[in-house]
Amino acid sequence: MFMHEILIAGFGGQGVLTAGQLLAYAGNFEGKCVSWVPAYGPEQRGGTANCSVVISDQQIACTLVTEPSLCIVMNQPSLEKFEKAVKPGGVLVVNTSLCEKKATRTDITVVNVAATDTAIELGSQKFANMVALGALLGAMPVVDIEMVLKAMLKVMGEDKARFIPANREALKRGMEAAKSAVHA
Amino acid sequence: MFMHEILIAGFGGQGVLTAGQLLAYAGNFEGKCVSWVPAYGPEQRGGTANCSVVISDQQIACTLVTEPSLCIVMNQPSLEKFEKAVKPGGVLVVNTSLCEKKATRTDITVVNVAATDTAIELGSQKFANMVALGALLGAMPVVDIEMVLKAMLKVMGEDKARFIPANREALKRGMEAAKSAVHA
Amino acid sequence: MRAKLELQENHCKGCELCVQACPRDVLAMGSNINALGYRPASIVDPEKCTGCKACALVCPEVCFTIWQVA
Amino acid sequence: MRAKLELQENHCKGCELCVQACPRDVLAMGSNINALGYRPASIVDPEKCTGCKACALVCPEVCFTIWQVA
Amino acid sequence: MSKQIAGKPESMSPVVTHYCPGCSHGVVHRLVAEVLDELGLREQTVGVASVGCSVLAYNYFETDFVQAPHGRAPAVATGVKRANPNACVFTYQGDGDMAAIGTSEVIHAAVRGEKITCIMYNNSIYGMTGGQMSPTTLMGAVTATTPYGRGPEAGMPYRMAEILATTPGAAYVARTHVADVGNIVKTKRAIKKAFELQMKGVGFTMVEVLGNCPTNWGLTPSESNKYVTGEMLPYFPLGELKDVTKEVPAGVHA
Amino acid sequence: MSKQIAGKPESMSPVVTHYCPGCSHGVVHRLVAEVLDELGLREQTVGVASVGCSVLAYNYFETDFVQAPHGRAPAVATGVKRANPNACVFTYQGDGDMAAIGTSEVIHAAVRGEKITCIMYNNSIYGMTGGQMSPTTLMGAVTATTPYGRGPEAGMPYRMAEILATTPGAAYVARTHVADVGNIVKTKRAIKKAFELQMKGVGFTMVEVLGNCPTNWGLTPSESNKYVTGEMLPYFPLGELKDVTKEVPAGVHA
Amino acid sequence: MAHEMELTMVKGNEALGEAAIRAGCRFFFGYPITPQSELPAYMSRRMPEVNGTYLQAESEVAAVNMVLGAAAAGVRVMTSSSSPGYSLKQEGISYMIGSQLPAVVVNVMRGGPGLGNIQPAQGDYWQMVKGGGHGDYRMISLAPSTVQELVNLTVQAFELADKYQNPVGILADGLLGQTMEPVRFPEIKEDPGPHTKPWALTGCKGRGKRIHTSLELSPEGLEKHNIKLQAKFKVMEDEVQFEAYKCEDADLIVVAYGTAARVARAAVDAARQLGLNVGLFRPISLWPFPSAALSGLVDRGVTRFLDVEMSAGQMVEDVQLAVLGRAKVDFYGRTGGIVPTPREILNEIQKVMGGEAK
Amino acid sequence: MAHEMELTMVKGNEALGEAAIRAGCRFFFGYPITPQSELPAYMSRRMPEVNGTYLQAESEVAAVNMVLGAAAAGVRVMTSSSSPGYSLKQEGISYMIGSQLPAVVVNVMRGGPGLGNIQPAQGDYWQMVKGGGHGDYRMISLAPSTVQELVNLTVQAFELADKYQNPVGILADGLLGQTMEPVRFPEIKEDPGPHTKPWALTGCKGRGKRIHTSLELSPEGLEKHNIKLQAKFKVMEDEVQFEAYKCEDADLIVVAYGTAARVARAAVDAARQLGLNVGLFRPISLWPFPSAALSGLVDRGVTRFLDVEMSAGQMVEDVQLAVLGRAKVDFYGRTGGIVPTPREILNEIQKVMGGEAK
Ligand SMILES: Cc1ncc(C[n+]2csc(CCOP(=O)(O)OP(=O)(O)O)c2C)c(N)n1
Ligand SMILES: Cc1ncc(C[n+]2csc(CCOP(=O)(O)OP(=O)(O)O)c2C)c(N)n1
Ligand code: SF4
Ligand code: SF4
Ligand code: SF4
Ligand code: SF4
Ligand code: SF4
Ligand code: SF4
Ligand SMILES: [Mg+2]
Ligand SMILES: [Mg+2]
Repeated sequence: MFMHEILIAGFGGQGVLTAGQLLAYAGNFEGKCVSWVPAYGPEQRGGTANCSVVISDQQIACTLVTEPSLCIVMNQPSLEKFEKAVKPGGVLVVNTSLCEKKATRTDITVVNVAATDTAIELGSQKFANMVALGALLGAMPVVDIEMVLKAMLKVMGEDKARFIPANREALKRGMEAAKSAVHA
Repeated sequence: MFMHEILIAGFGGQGVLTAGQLLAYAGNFEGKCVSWVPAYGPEQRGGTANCSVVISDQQIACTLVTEPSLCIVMNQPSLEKFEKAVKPGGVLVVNTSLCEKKATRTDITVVNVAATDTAIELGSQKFANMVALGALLGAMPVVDIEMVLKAMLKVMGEDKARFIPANREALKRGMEAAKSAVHA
Repeated sequence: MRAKLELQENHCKGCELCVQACPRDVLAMGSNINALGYRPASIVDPEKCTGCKACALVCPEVCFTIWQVA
Repeated sequence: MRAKLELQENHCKGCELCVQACPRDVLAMGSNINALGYRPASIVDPEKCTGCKACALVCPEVCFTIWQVA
Repeated sequence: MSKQIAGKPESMSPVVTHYCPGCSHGVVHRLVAEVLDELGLREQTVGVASVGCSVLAYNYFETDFVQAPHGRAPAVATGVKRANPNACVFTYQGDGDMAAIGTSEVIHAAVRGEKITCIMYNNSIYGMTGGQMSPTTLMGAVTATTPYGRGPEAGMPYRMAEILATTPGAAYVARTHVADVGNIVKTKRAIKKAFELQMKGVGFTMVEVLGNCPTNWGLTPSESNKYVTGEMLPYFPLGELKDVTKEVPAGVHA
Repeated sequence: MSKQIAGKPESMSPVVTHYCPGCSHGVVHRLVAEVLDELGLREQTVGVASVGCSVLAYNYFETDFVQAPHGRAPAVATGVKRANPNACVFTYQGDGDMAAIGTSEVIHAAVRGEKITCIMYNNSIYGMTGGQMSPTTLMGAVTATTPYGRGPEAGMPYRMAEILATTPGAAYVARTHVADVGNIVKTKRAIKKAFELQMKGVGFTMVEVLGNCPTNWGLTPSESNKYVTGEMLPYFPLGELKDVTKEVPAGVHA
Repeated sequence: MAHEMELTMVKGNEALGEAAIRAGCRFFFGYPITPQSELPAYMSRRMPEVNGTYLQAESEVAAVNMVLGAAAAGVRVMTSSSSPGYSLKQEGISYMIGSQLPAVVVNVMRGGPGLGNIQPAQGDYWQMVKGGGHGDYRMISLAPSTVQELVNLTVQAFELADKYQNPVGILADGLLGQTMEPVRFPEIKEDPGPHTKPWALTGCKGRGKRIHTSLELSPEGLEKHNIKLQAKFKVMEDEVQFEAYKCEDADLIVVAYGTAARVARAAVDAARQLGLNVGLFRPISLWPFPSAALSGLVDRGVTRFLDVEMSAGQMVEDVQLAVLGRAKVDFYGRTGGIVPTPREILNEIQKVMGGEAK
Repeated sequence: MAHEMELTMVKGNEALGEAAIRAGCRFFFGYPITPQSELPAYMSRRMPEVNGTYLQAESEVAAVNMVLGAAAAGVRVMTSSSSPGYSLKQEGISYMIGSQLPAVVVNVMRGGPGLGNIQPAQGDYWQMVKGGGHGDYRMISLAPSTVQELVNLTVQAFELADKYQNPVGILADGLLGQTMEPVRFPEIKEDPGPHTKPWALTGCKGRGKRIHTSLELSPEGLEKHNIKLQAKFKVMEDEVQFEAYKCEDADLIVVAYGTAARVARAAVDAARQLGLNVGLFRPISLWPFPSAALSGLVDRGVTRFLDVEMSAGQMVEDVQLAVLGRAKVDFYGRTGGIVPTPREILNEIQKVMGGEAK
């Protein structure tokens, strides 16, 4: 059974909702059942935000992910909140650029990636979500990255095609980081 | 068992509500259980109005009277509406001044009294309700008329004492009419 | 101008406004009681009516119909 | 008039309004990120501060405390 | 040869109303009906009845009608008019209905410039429920809920037409009264203008008509009309408070 | 020797707000708190929070507080003040809260002359729910529910302060803005006057403060302040729309 | 009027008002609606006499929110309305319960749905008892059937509201509100006052600030709040009240409340005279519903119930929930403002019992 | 967006809007509230494209009354809100039912009571199903559990509303409203139009006048009206809908609706993998409640039910009423916006079944 429950969390504005949508669309393109649910903290902007993505070859039961098999945390508060929720054997991608502490669990695969720093290297903080997503897909190839890029055009509009190369690069840089992952 | 269910009906402004209240107060003065409930038609003024009075030596069950043992109808529409509701063996007082037709039931005591005309003779249409009430008490002495007059002071205020004699007269004229009543 | 006047007494509520409004004393309150329980207005002096419509304008029950007779 | 200035960086949301409001370039945006996830303003040239309070007036998070030094 | 010059308008039903003797609600109904007749609108009109003595208005007009919850007639009328922009839509409300519970609905209908006509019958009292204070009750007036006279703790009476006139969406707002023959004629003129402007699509239109409530004021019909002219008029000035067709076009100075 | 000339007022809690970076809600909170400090009212104040971005205002003031249903803060404040006439009672509401769903409550609080102070933060948008049109949204403005720009079918923006100023019970009604240093100072002055008149028992007081919403306008904080001064000001004129303490006494001609 | 301790003739609606004042209530916020209009009218007259406040709100929505404010300030406060007006108070009631604020809310029911009419009815049982508002909440709801009981329960309602920091409902109907009967009032009492309420918003002089809110952004926090509320509701379940009349040996028990119960009592008496073993079970607290007592009657051997309401059948579900199939539950209802007569109910009793005999 | 017939990824709230448009709805009156705000936003974008009307009302009270007006004029019309806002619509809904006017009313539930929070919850079941408003009334209430079902039921809702001249409710929750999933929309349809409704207020040209009112002053007349309404509700009871999943051989049946049911399905699957004979019974129409079907399961031998809700327990009473003591009904609920996890429900299943084994 193909079934991934993914949670992507961070500050609002870090693109965590978009990253999740891209995953869901990509899964949809690949013929899977998918769902995506956003969640926001009480803050109006810059507060916490996260999204649940489920990709499965069967009808999806619960669209809200509370115990992710795959998880990306883009900042320290999210790491603190969600590290313990990851299913044993699951994958946790940590944006080390914005996390002072490290993940401590040993029963999961932890992928450390300096997503924000890498993104800045690539020209803009905005790519951090794609770097982290790349890292996730490096550790667990849930969908093909070309599908993620195709999804980008769908979500953001065809006129954003010029950003594809940079995003592809960001995804790749993330995937590389996954190679050095700490396996459970 | 002492138990009277009384319904007094007419146009608004004919004093039917007041007549009922006086009965209820009088019953209360005599140590009975009493209740009084007004009811109005959809009209704002001059429409139909009626009230239910129950006087009993036991706890009162239903305060709304739908099948009166004693009934006063002050006008034609009320006669048409309530004649059929009177309990067999009951009393129906009809204000003939304002009823073109006659009551037809034979299983009840019908007291015909030209209450409005008599009242005008006494100086004001306003006494019509007291004439009719007198007729009722003539046919069935539910309460003492002195109690009714005492109730008047209670309801209308002590300063209305000067109207007592005229009202006593109205009640008496009504009681006389009851002598000619058609008994069931 | 002469006018013909009709008053629908069975709709009248005896408010007296028409009587008070009529400048020519065409109308007066009756002494009978109608089916609604009111003493209706009535036309007592139809010949005097000028068709000024004051009665019709103030009557809340639209009891008046007036024709101008040429 | 000289003034002493304190800026509570951990409450700062990096809106830059204070920096834009300061007539003396006492303030600038920092490059660090605070615990709230923002790049806070910081005091770069405290000596220049006149205590005009513009920064304090515009700051939505009441990050500034200012003392007038006699 | 004779020509009918007064009588029941076609837009009125041939029935007796439930109003108290001498109550001017019937007069205002007739004026609205005459206007509908004269403008040929009867067959495209949807009336909205409110909650108050005039709740049964639908029985007295020969037009389609819907009865709205207390105060909400302008919102209901908005729904009707938006669904059927060709319809002539009017509300008939009391002062309690419009100026108390319905404050929000009428103001926002005006703000939006809904192409409807709202008639408010202002008798400065809640007639139907037995004579309680309304927001338009005069200072010092004794009502069922101001037994010692309306005092300052209840505030000062509220002028609905003036407030509506301040809204940009209002095309026509007038206050009239129906306590004498001349003003009945003027009221009809105002109502006619309101319906005309509605049908021209100019904007929101409203006529506040000062009327009596002999029953709850405890006055005879003719005394109650004197209360309207003697007591209400000084506080509720008559006039066309807003008429966009009369406003001087921008740039043109008179 | 040094004297503190700026800092957190005692009436404000020592916490970070949940407001977006650059949002002026925080500025207006601080001004209210400073006024409470300066008038020595903190310990007798009951604040009424509304529903909108400022729903959590109770976390930011060091005073008693009650949170009211959307739009009903002036009714809740009426209850508090009537129960405790010595209290200083204020509401803090958004434009959606006061000018849309709360129209009736604020107008009638003003009509009654309730001795309360209502602060309306007018950012011409529903901030908390994600940037929908509010009654004060400018014509043509694109919002979540006017994707093609606010058009005539939604009517023209509504001027709350002007309407409240027409009510007899209002003692003080002002409109200010907080988009620059000078006007922040003026806003404080208006708020102070409102609280002073409340405590003197003169009547209903209200200050409409034009403020930004960088998030839902999609602007930076400083751009958003320019929108306030450049776009909102022309439609929402500043000033003291009503001040009974300034009104010329009857009979005295200036 | 009605200030003495002796038996006085008073209309239900006015008795309710006087009882509230006797209970220490000095604040009333309302909006006129028939058939409860005598209550605000009475309050407008009486409140100034006792230094209290009568304020006519511009709407029911405003009224319930004024109540919320006054309750937060720590005073005893009441509002009242009738069916359509009561519907408009649902949001406010939900807020008061969420914010744990006490008040007494009265619904003098009339015929529905919609504008309906102003005649007595019982069609708002669900609205009052299950919660017409949103969210999980409970409110003690008391249903008097005589004017004297209306007085007694109104006084109780204020005590219960303060005890649980929760609104308490009085569910009457147009007939009870309009009925004038002799009643005896308790001694007049002052409001215990905000200083007796350690949560009242009185200004934070000499203490930390106090907050009343029903907002709790985190699901965990809001669930915790709900658990606390539910625990309180659990305790409130002990406030159950009912009357069992001639139930000891009854084969059939009529279940009815308020006015319907009063009529049913006459029917039960009549049935007894015909030799039928019939009793009346009258819930006084509609919530908490006297389920255990009803269930106890089944344990004792009762196999049939006849639920009588002035509605199309609402409380009947609570009766069924109480007996859970262990006894047959029949229903008889009148709607539109019609009060059933004792005779009609007797007919139903005979029908049901006759049916059983077969 | 989302105009094609193919599978499209859409958020629940937007799917609801598109489905309404596909069903011929061209009028939407609403007031923003989280978590349904995407729906009005979507309508404001889409309605102009289909010559429809989106109007943002000044309040929920105004919105529901605009709906009443548009419904009276004979068009398909919808409003939507979330818990506190839905409470404010109670009077209007009661009026629409009393006046027999069709519309679709949506409640995307959030945590309560009071302001609560914006997280998904199911605490408004009673408000929606028993009637938050006054008077005796019934309204078909549909509870989708996936975005596709939300689409299908919304289309149905418009048909049912017109069929019965009665509002129809959609009861969703914040999670469903926020969830984006692929869905397939039906073909777009025009509003059948006022001319298909022999009661629509279109102006009385060429016919007698038409009136919509819920007022009926005489008790006899109002009772007659109620009898007519109740007869209609009786017919509406046939519109019952439910899903029975793995119920054929189940020993324990989980009963849940909407989002809770979706989670419960996963728990049922997990239980099956553990060899436990568990099924899921999912009411789709909350009213009419599928009582007969549940009762049928008891006939078949089921002795235990586990009712799961995102509330403190509301639908559970309807489950009990359906089985009337013939089977044990347990309850598991989370409140405050917490969605139970499949694991939690599985735990409950095991607890209940373990308890039985003992
Ligand atoms: C929601 C609601 N609240 C209150 C009422 C009771 N009510 C009926 S009419 C009315 C006031 C009517 O006064 P007004 O609008 O001035 O009309 P009038 O009777 O004076 O013509 C009230 C409060 C109601 N029916 N519905
Ligand atoms: C009865 C009700 N309706 C709607 C909402 C949703 N709601 C919350 S805040 C808000 C609008 C806030 O806008 P505004 O008052 O302008 O405050 P801002 O957020 O812009 O400061 C709305 C509609 C609600 N909570 N309750
Ligand atoms: S038309 Fe004029 S003159 Fe004739 S009756 Fe009427 S008021 Fe009198
Ligand atoms: S005005 Fe009309 S109702 Fe009044 S008395 Fe004259 S005819 Fe009768
Ligand atoms: S007080 Fe004035 S000079 Fe000093 S930092 Fe602030 S704005 Fe600059
Ligand atoms: S104004 Fe305040 S919040 Fe904004 S950058 Fe300056 S210190 Fe930070
Ligand atoms: S109560 Fe007043 S307003 Fe109502 S019908 Fe009677 S007189 Fe007219
Ligand atoms: S959404 Fe707008 S009003 Fe709300 S906190 Fe953010 S910037 Fe301020
Ligand atoms: Mg009035
Ligand atoms: Mg705003």
